[in-house]
Amino acid sequence: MQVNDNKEFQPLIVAFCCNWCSYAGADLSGTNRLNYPTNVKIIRVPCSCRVNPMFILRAFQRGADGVILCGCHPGDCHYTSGNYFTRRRMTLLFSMLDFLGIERDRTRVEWVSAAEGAKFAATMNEFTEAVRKLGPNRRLEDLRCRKQ
Amino acid sequence: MQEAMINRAKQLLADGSVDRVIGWKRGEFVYDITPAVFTSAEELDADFVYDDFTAANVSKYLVKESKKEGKILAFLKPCDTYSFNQLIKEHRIVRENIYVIGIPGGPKLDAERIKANGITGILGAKNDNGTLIIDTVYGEEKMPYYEALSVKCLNCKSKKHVVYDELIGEDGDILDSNRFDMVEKLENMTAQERYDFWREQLSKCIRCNACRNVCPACTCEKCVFDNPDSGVENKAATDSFEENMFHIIRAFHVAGRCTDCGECSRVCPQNIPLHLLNRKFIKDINSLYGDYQAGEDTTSRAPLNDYKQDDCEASIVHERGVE
Amino acid sequence: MNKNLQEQVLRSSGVNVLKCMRCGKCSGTCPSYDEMEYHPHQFVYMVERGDIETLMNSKSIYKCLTCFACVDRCPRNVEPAKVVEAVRLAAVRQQGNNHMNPNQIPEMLDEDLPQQAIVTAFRKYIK
Amino acid sequence: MQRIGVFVCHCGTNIAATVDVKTVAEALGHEPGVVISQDYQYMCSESGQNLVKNAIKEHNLTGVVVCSCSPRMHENTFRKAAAAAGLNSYMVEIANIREQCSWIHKDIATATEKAIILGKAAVAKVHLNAPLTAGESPVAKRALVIGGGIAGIQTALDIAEAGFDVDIVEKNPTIGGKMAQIDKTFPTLDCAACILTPKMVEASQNEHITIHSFSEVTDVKGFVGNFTVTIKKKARFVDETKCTGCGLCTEKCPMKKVPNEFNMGLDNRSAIYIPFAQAVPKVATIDPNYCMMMKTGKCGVCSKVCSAGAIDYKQQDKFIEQKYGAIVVATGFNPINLDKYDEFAYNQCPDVVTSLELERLMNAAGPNGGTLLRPSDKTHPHKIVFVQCVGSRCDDSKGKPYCSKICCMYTAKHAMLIREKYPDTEVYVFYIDVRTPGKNFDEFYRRAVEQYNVHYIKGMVGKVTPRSDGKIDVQASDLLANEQLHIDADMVVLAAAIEPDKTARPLATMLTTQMDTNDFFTEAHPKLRPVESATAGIFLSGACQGPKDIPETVAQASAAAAKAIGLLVKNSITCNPCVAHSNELMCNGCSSCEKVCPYGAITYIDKEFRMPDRTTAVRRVANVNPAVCQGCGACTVACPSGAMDLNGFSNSQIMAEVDAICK
Repeated sequence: MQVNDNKEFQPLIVAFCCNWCSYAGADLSGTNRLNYPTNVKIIRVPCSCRVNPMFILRAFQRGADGVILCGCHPGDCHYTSGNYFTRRRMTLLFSMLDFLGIERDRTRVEWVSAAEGAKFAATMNEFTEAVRKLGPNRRLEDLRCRKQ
Repeated sequence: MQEAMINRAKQLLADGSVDRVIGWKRGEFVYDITPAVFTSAEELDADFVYDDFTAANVSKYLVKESKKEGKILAFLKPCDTYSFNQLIKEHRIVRENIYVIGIPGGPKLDAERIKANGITGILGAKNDNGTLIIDTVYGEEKMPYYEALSVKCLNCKSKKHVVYDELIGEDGDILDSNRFDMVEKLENMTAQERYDFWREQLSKCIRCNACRNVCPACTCEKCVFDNPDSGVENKAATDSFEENMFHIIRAFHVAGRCTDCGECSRVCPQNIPLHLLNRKFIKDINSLYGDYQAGEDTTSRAPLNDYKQDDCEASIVHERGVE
Repeated sequence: MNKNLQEQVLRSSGVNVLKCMRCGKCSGTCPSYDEMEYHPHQFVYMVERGDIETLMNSKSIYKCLTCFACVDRCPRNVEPAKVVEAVRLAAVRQQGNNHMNPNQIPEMLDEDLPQQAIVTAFRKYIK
Repeated sequence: MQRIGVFVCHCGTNIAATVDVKTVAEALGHEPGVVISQDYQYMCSESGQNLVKNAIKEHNLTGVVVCSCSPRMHENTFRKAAAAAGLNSYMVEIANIREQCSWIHKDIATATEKAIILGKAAVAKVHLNAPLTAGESPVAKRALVIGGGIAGIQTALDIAEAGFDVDIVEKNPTIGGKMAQIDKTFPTLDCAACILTPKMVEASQNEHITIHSFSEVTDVKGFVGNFTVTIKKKARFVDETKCTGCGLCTEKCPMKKVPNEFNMGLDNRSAIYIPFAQAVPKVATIDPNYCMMMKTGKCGVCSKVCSAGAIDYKQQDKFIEQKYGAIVVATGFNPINLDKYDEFAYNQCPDVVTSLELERLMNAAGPNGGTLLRPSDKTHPHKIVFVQCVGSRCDDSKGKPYCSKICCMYTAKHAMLIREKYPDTEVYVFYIDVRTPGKNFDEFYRRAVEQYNVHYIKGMVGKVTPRSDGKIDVQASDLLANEQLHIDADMVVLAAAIEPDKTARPLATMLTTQMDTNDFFTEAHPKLRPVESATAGIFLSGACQGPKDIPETVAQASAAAAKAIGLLVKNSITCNPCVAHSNELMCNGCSSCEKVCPYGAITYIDKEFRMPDRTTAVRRVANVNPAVCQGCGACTVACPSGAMDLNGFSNSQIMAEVDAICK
């Protein structure tokens, strides 16, 4: 459970979830009342392959501290192959961000099925903590968007 | 070489095989050489240049030129043929309208690097056994030949023409280029060092768009940076994020399509080593998905439009290299 | 069960014993089968269980010809001969555990001994 | 500017206990464009829906945001409500403040804050929503079945039964497939021909079924409900309409040394041939590779003896084009090539045979008239060794990674039949596992052991060596006895792995359907949609989808037929409006989108554009077929210029959500 301590840094986490597996997995963790921090805000997309690298950069620009992308497990994509493309795209994008010196723990891809409510919650807890440790995103932010 | 090229171009124009010729002509200075289209023997005799300063890749110009009426003759250096093939693969140029003559490539000289040695007023230059003898308005100057070479030629990947209708001179081989050495060096730095390195480099960017405009992979009908609906449109970088974003998106857009021709770094007025971003993608693609050279052929699937069921997970980024 | 030995055998052989589906084709194919106390498929299974010392103490490790028939025919690419070799290596690497002295070899040679067996035998006498 | 209504649901206390719904409604009421913001006990109830409907009418709303449970729960409910009130149903967005907020958070202040942010994101998205209309596309009332084995025949019969026209395309001169070659069927031991041939005849006589034998599919265009297929009718040099199937030509043909494919090359046929007596259509075919007339121009015997005048040496391949609403793939399987398994001596010794060859050797219509004789010297074998899992369950480099599923049962069948007919024959079966999950299957296997005394040995054959005395030395392990065996066998039968027919891969490309690495067609969902391919309108029947025995194949064939009928009964299909579309002005025509589209929904057209200087230019641009597109969005990211966008999840909508969340 999240302790709303003002002193503690509260990262903003944007989670892109595919409609068929991960969004349903997120719903399941809700149905099972498995807590994860309010820091996580989910955006629904039809498939993980709908997520353009530009969306991820946009999130960082606007003040997100971490971005996580969730999709069906490889081989289980509702659209048969979408997540395979996602995997290559995100591997290369994250590698590039790492190459530019952006903290690698700010980005993540996780495969969460519609049955893995517990995994969804655990992943979000873990990821939020990892980003919290990194502190605010400074290396990839737009100063005009910085919150006062 | 220049002579042979002009003669052959004149022949082809005369017998009606081609209607235009794309080559190069001199600008204000001897080293200021830009692509140009010639339509007559007279124009060729007057202006056609091919020398050690002629580095520009004319492939991209063919996107527009090949769609015009009639046939055009293009002289392509080995590195240019890769870009040419890639453009064919993406249906951006009309192959039937182009007659390709493969010509020997570099190494080419970089006037900026000569000037960096304090040598100005350049009138000409030639290599004499590793020493570059430069004729200037102030007399003769010397410098090590190697230090005057264009960065894009230092790690030349191939002397082989992957496409041509005829060749002038001999064809070469694919080279062992060590072109990933610098990428590797950066990979072995800490994240903070890398961040500092790129901040220093990218903060020099003045958003002149030269890299984009010269890039043979950047031929979009409308660039996302010019499109108000794309969400990333911007004309001038107002802060560090936008400097980064422009270059990340540009590199990502050409990932798997970049042939590593090196034009981006060559034309950058701020000398930002932009090719390192592209090479990082190429290196990743090679090591994660198998060797792939964009433009080597016209049929293979681009790595980002392809997948294998047992591809590595994105978490590999977290597991390797230096944090 | 000796974890260290098992680890060593798995590493030096490079074999993933878990790929074995226990079909026994290796033993069906082995020309030295009748000479061996433990047979190729048993090697794989016993290494999987970590029962390495039993194998090291068995003469079987010196009976394998390293003919690689089992490696060639294993449907699952388990490569039993490499496991046998690795166990043999584990034994050979222990001081004073030499199977025999090279001087003994000439008198053992006979017409029927496969060439390959002689060649293979030499690998057993390091130190 | 949109006029947006926000409706915050309490869901009893499910939401209201953790999220201060009044505050949420209040906060969202201040968002730009929001003209009304209300909260209610149960928004999904009749009265809750009426609240939404009335607000739409009263306030002239152009967009609706419902803050409630997951859209997977009630998105449709509210879309219908909006439509009932005259608002386009795609102008509704849901903010999930139950599953993804109230149920997982405990602190009211932060949960409320998050609910407001989720609401704001939904409002931001609705601002960019555009009304979408689901398109309709007509359905051609005809089905195509590719493959005329038992799977294809059953599917065609079932579709025809429902009153729809069906075409069967079979690449061989006759339908029947593998089942026609099989002698007896497990676990009942009834004769395969006795149950198959009536079905073949039924298919040929059904007024709704057209059989294109000796034909291939060469091109497929179009999409669900509207496929245009080109079928090549290969020249058989015999006029199908004239030939009576009397067989006189086959008797008189002087060229009689052609390996007979139907009998697995174990005997010969003539150059003009009818594959077997019950072939459908019963029409002769000339094999141009052997026909003297075709090769040398000298002969013409068949033409002379044919009283129907059916022989036509000049016949050409014919192409026909036909429209179909649904396509069923039933391309079946083949045993694998055993060339690389040297240890079994299949290529050295004629008495080492595959199980399918054994079927022919034992069949009354086979090369030996049903008496089991060794191919080499035509003597009775007295000791027969069966080897299981030849090329199945292998590492990828050694064979097929999967279990071929049917071998355990047919081997038990063979063993039993041999012991029944020739009790003096000893039969050994080397097995790794005996896999008999099926109705009456294990009982069948036990009968082989207990009643027929078949020797089942747990172990594998390592080496098969033909000996000079005509015997075959079989060296194998007996794992349970812990010994190595040598059996001096008279015959060895290999249960070769089965693989999809080689024509399946190019066909999959034409159909833009997915295949796995083994070239089996991939079903749309492994559990819930096992007979549909991921491409709409393409269905899978039989072993092309995975190894199957006859009952399973027939079951799947009927299931595929049911799915196809379900499509054909519709006059038109409603398309999902949340599909991709390309902005032609920005499209580069680079083919990136086409490469990542799993459905083949994208094609390219050359289109003329007016240029600013009043000239025209022709450019190659992408064109999305909305009836085929399923809306995954893979193309939108592959597109370098951003010309490709997705209805309902557009670039600007998703970025607006990002912005709202990060604000």
